[in-house]
Amino acid sequence: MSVNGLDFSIAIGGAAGQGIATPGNILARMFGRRGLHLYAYNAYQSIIRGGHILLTLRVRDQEVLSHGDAIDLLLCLNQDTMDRHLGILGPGSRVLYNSDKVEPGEPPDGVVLCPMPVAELAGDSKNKLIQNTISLGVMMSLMGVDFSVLEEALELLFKRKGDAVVEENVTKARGGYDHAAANFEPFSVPLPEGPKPLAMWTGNSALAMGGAAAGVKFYAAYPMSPSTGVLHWMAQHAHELGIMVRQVEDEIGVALMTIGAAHTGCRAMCATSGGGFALMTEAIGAAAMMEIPAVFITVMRAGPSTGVPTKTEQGDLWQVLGASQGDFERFIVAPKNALDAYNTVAELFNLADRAQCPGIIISDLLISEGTYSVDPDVIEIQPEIDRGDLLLDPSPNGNYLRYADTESGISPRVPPGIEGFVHVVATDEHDQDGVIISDEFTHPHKRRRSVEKRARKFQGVAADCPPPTLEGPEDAEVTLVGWGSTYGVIREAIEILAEQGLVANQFAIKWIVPFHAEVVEEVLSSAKRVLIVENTHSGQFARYLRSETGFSAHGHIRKYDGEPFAPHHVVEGVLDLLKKSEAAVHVPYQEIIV
Amino acid sequence: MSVNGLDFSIAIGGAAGQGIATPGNILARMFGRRGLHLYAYNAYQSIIRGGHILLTLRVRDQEVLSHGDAIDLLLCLNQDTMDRHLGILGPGSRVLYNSDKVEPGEPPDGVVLCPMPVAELAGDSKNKLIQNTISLGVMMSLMGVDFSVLEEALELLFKRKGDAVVEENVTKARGGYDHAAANFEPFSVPLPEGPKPLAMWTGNSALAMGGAAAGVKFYAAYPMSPSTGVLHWMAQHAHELGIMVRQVEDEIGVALMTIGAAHTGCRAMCATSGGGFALMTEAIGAAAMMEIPAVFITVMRAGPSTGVPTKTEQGDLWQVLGASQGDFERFIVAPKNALDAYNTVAELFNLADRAQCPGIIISDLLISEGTYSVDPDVIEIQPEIDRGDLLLDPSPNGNYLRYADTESGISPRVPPGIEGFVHVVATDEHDQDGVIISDEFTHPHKRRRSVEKRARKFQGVAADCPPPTLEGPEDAEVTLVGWGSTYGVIREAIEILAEQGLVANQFAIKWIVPFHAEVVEEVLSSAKRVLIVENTHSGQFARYLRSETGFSAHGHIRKYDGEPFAPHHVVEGVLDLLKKSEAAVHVPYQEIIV
Amino acid sequence: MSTAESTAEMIGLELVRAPESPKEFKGKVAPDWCVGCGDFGVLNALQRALFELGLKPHEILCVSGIGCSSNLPGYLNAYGMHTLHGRSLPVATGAKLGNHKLNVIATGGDGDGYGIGGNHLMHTARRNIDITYLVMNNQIYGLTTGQISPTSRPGMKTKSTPEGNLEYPINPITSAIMNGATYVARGYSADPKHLTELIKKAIEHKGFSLIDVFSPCVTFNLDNDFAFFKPRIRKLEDEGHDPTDWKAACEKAMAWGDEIYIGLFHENDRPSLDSLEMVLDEGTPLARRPLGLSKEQGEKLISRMM
Amino acid sequence: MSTAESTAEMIGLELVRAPESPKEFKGKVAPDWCVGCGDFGVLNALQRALFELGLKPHEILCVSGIGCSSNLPGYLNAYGMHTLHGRSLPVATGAKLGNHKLNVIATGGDGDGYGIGGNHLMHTARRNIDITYLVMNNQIYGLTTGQISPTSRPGMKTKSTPEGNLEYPINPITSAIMNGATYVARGYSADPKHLTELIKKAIEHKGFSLIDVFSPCVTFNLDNDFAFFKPRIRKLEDEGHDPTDWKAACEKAMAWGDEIYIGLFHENDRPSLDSLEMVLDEGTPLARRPLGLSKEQGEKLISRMM
Ligand SMILES: Cc1ncc(C[n+]2csc(CCOP(=O)(O)OP(=O)(O)O)c2C)c(N)n1
Ligand SMILES: Cc1ncc(C[n+]2csc(CCOP(=O)(O)OP(=O)(O)O)c2C)c(N)n1
Ligand code: SF4
Ligand code: SF4
Ligand SMILES: [Mg+2]
Ligand SMILES: [Mg+2]
Repeated sequence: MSVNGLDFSIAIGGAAGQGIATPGNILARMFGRRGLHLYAYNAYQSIIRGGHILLTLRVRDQEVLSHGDAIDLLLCLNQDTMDRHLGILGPGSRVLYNSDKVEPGEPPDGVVLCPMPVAELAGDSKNKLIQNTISLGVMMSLMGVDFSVLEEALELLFKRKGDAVVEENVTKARGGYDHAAANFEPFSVPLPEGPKPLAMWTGNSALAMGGAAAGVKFYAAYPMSPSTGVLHWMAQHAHELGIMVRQVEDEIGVALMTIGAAHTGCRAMCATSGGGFALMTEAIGAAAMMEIPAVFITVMRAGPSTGVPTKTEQGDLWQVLGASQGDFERFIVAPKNALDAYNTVAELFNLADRAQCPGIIISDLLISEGTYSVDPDVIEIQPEIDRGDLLLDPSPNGNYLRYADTESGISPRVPPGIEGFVHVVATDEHDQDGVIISDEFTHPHKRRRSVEKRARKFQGVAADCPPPTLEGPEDAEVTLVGWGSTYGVIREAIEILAEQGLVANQFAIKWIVPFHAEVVEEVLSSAKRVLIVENTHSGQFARYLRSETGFSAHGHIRKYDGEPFAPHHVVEGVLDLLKKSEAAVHVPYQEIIV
Repeated sequence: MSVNGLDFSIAIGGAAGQGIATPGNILARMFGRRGLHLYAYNAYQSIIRGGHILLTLRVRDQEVLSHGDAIDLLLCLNQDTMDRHLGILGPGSRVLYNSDKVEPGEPPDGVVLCPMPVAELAGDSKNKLIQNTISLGVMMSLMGVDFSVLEEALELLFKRKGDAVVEENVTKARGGYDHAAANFEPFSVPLPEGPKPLAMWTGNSALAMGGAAAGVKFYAAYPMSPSTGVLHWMAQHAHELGIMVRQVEDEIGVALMTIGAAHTGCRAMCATSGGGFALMTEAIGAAAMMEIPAVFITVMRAGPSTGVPTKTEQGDLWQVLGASQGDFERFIVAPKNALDAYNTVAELFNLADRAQCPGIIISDLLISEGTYSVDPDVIEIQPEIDRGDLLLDPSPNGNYLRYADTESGISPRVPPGIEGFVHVVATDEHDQDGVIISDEFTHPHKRRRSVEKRARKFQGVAADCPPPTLEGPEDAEVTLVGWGSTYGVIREAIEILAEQGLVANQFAIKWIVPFHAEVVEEVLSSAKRVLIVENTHSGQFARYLRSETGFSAHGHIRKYDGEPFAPHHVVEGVLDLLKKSEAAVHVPYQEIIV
Repeated sequence: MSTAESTAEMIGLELVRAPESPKEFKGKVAPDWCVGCGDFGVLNALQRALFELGLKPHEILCVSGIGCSSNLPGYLNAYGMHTLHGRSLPVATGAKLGNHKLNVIATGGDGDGYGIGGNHLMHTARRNIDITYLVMNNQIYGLTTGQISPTSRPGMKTKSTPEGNLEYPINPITSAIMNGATYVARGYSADPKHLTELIKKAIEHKGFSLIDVFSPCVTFNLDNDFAFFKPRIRKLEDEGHDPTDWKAACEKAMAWGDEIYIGLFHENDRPSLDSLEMVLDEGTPLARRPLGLSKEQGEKLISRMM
Repeated sequence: MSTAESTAEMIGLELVRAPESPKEFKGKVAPDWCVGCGDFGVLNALQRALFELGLKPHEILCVSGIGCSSNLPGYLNAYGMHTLHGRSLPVATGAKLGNHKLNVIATGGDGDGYGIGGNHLMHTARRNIDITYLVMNNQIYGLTTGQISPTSRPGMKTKSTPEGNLEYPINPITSAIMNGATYVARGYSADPKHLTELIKKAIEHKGFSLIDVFSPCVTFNLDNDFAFFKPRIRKLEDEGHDPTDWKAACEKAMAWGDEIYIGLFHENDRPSLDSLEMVLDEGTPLARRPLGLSKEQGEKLISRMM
């Protein structure tokens, strides 16, 4: 626990099937109840049993911006975890392990080994996962947390399974607690308490709940990591909240059902990941041509193709930019964390409804599967809802034109089911009345008018998207540019650089389309040294930034090994690039073999 | 017929179902046999009967670079054609029409009306399309071509239908010929003859034949305009050339069958258009990840979505660039005309085989459905074939690694069926032996190595792609930049500008990936005024050019009304933009209401 | 069958009158199909069926894919969506679930529905959503000027199979029965009265109904034209077929020689998905419900996060 | 069944010997399936079948999609392709046509084959390509941690259907029969001997063969585990079932109560697509033929353009 307030990381390592999630959840809720901020990152594999998982929970008394650089307390559920991680621990850290089964290696200086005689502490328990419960007891003791806190949590968790199970767990946890008190030196500062309890959510549940708050009534999906959490949340809450949730035969069907529901006037949404998004692209162009608003979420994982399904990357930017043939209108936005994701959904629905076009949210594994603490009071349960020119109660009008060529380009929209406004929408190019001009009426001037009408309506609405802002000191030596999920780790790297005497600021891009090219160009061209931080090999974002502005960055920090940036990766990248010529690329080395 | 050698355009207008193709074909072959160069553009609608079609055949005594600016001889098969086009004809042009049915309007100065009393000339013929035959006779007479030429062509065309049909057609054609000789003034210069007969092909047949010459043994497709011509050519020649041709249930299946066949060692190819390509994108990423070479052709039409299926546009560039999730290796190339398309196929297969990755050809309706004359002697029937490190006869080797991390990044490839080299390819990230690392073996350093290996192999091979070159005077006032099908019209516009005293040159981009950023930047940054000519609304190419080089053009000439650029559109655009501020966009007005 | 929620009613206006003739179901433009195309008969039968059911144009949503046949919504005076090739069914499903008071009719061709769209058909059938699907089966790809479709006869010569089709055609009737469609019929474009009745019953049927209609392409399929069908067509009704007997239904559907059957092959009353979905129990279409969360709902959600 | 062209033969090397035990068909890595997963039984049966047929690893190409079951090619000592979710069949088709001497086996799960890949199955069946398709049907999406699949039972509670599945499951056996598959069988992972025989016959069958295998997911589908199947499984062979009788086959395939049948439901000898394709008549696989055009071919093509 650092001197500058609390900064404490617990890591739990083991194989899939060893039940890491349960102690992880208990700890996270415990921290939240205590009013401590948390971010948890789970490094895992695409496998149901076996492999290696490392769950890192980082707790602070202020917002946690990344999973951090260090581990203070490592729980090794198997030998593999010990072998992989012992060597990179720092002084003062504690390593817990089952001394009956796991051989510790030679610990680095100052690393404290805490062997647990699990067989003895487990006694006659037949529960294969009792090691986790015992370890929780040990951890509570080391952190100086009163046992009653754990007792309460275990009661809550196991009460469905009956008193005997509760009792067994509480007893064994206490055994661990007492064993630790008797044998291990606790951390010097006990775990503090924050001012008020915090809630916990993942990026995916924030996206789903953001949809519910924005008024989504139809949600469709085909399961695909790392987006499946949105489906699970929606399915879990469907009946309670009156949301129709459908698992469809494939992502093509998902996208088109979403569009069908949206056309009737529902707010409709769906989520997927890269391969599924590839299958949705044709539909997105269709929605744009028919002028139907709907929200499509894609959650990036490491590619190409099936790639590394449980690892993070920002490599789908150009896929989203290039989704579907032809020029068409759509919003593209990349939130930076769970709370931002929550807020973005309603914001995007409002824009999409107003401009009558699709909206795409790009998230990534890091945001979507990360667990974040959140102050419950900042969650806007009833965000503003603006449906634009959607007319559900139009006055009778014999001359309704679905695609009226208005000055703004926005044609008031009447959904099917309303008397007197019958119309046909089409993916073929069409005239104001919806009649297709690709057939006998092909007419270059009508075609040109239609293209310009759609472009105009979008520009008008897009002007209301907030431009990016420079965060931090204006006259910084270095300006770090990122997009989406790198926001937090960059902010933290800037704090560390500041401690080292280097002044840096951040220019984080959230809106991909519209891009605010003028603002971006102005800010960046007056920055001293611009470095782009992104989780890709080819620099997709750097190239997109240049396509919109002509601006070439002075250096690049890139990572594409599946693991996210830790703050020190960015810090080292900045320091390295300051020594290098323009346009150099720094690729940090991933120390932890997850 | 222009003074600077021959430049003569015939247009035939009517409704779908009026049989415009037949006289078009007869004329084209007649011109070819005569050794005259031709380019024909057919403006039509997505409809089987009705609508308006205008087929323009332009003939010159040198390469025809575009469909041109003027019509010398207009054949109106219906009133509609007369109404739409009479007003834009220039002095000296002739207008043919059935005076029984079509009312001529007031012709502009110098336009010569040539009424044909079709009922009288048809006599007792019951053939509904006899008007076309009669018109052919009239046209031959006007052009000063001996009747025997037409007679021979009609015999060839109708001989399958029996002597009576041949005789009827020849008789009625002669009626037209004699009627014209008696009533109309022929063009002042009779149609000349060129040095040697020329062949005729469309862009689609050039692509298909290019595939056959490159060694394609497997071709799959799902019909989609304007790419279907490739399928039709392949199906027609399948048995003769020993090519397996399959029509598949959808484009997803098309792409994956192509990949399956390619993996066994076949050269395999497929073609589609925008919406079908959207469905293929996931497979293209898969081919790249498995390192399987195959060629995917996409033929652009006006979008977005179903759009205007029979109209041209260059709006799918970003879709191709963004095809599939993640960073991966693939070639992207845009040929500039039919002959270039033919040559590109083998060139691309060689590169794809060497780099073991997919290759994508972007064509458009203009190239693919355009009819071009070609000197038969320049068609390289046996282009060079380089299969790279494909080992069909490997020597026994117990330690074969499909994805060996070699210095070049190229891993020698053994297809299934060969003893002793058994391996499994995967779309999941994998190690050198093909074992997937997304499962229990996830390992950031292996992952990084795999990404870098694939990137390295591509860079090595890509270095052999020819960079673009500047065509025309180096110190030009204006440099026109285009890609793909605009090549010809830009060249012609430059000739016209030269006549008007303005020196311009062209920098035409054929290779989209690799892009040759350094060469492009060098050439363009030393150009005086760079204008980009493209068939899109949003300037997709201009933005891509900037993403790769940072270079912002000084002005843009864009068209997105479905009709292609004519030379005067580009000329006017240049003259207009010379008067305007930087980055202005000129959108030419489409005069002909097709 | 159901009635769309009436805004007019809500705002106290006089109700839009029901059409007085099938002609009122004519769309904004006249069909541009080839003269003699089978699709005219299907359009007419559909217009008549809608009229005879007393439906009003705004109560109907007609969703199609891409193809000659898929141009139909543009020729019908009803709400319409002319979507993507092969994708009418998921769009129609989404629309039906979004506003389950609409009468949703999907239309398209054999390539659209059985080729590229085949998977949606299989899954829509098993889901048994209450929509009616009319397939204008001409055994060819018409709009793309004549290539084989999944129902083209073996040996058929087309532009993509100049030496003859080598593929065995699918049988949409037996497939749909096996995949759980609850109303499976076959119509014939040249018998519009019979077809009208099939369409009426299909719209009234609560569940997924497929009507495969022989709708000859007179331009590109000269093997299966009206002359081919005329002497062969037999009606199941005339044979006393029992639509609950799936074996007999499959057997009759497989007949493809001197006798080819039209009529209702199979029907059953398995509940439709929309009737099973508790979210719709409330009655108001989803598309007309208030948006967002109540304060109580929000608080409950947040309390679970703590 | 066919033998891959032998490079060794061509280059005069001694032939690679045939494996001496099914163990030689073990792949580079051990399966990472959950302990008790049904897929182990399928892998074992496949390895035994390949061994008993006397095949050599290089004569086999095993193509899968994505899913727990689709990891199979990685565990088999044979050429393999681990492709995209739902896409094993088109890849397998292309590979078979590219080199028709290969024994092509496609493997995957129920989600992969009947969900997202359903359309390919229908069309591959009717094309009757000579490949063998093994579906490890666990009635759940395993790899994505437990959502309904198209074969999940109605009412089943999963992560995507916490209130119970509302969709009617498809029956892969009856669908495949109706779509023209020429060998349609069902196996059970816990009866590897029976399954081995089915696989052997399927590989020997010239045409498309589907074997749907009950292969329980012991982690996410506790409704249809070994305990569910054990008392219910009956063998068609014990009932004297006639695989040429499609009606009996469908009836038996529909049984889903105290008795559930495994075995060969249907077989017929319609010629396979690869045997009908004149382009393959020459014999040499396409992938091994000389590339490009002869001078004569080229001249003929050009002469037609003039
Ligand atoms: C993704 C995609 N692939 C291909 C096409 C081209 N296409 C348009 S209609 C059609 C087939 C038409 O056949 P069918 O559905 O039977 O309708 P018909 O014209 O015969 O009525 C095809 C292949 C397309 N529009 N979209
Ligand atoms: C296009 C696409 N969509 C979704 C996924 C995610 N995904 C991987 S496996 C799978 C389903 C697995 O179920 P099944 O095919 O039955 O195989 P099992 O794991 O049960 O053996 C899904 C949905 C994917 N990889 N690609
Ligand atoms: S091409 Fe065939 S299906 Fe299309 S409109 Fe003409 S007759 Fe009808
Ligand atoms: S999750 Fe199910 S299907 Fe996957 S390996 Fe485990 S038991 Fe098998
Ligand atoms: Mg059809
Ligand atoms: Mg499964």
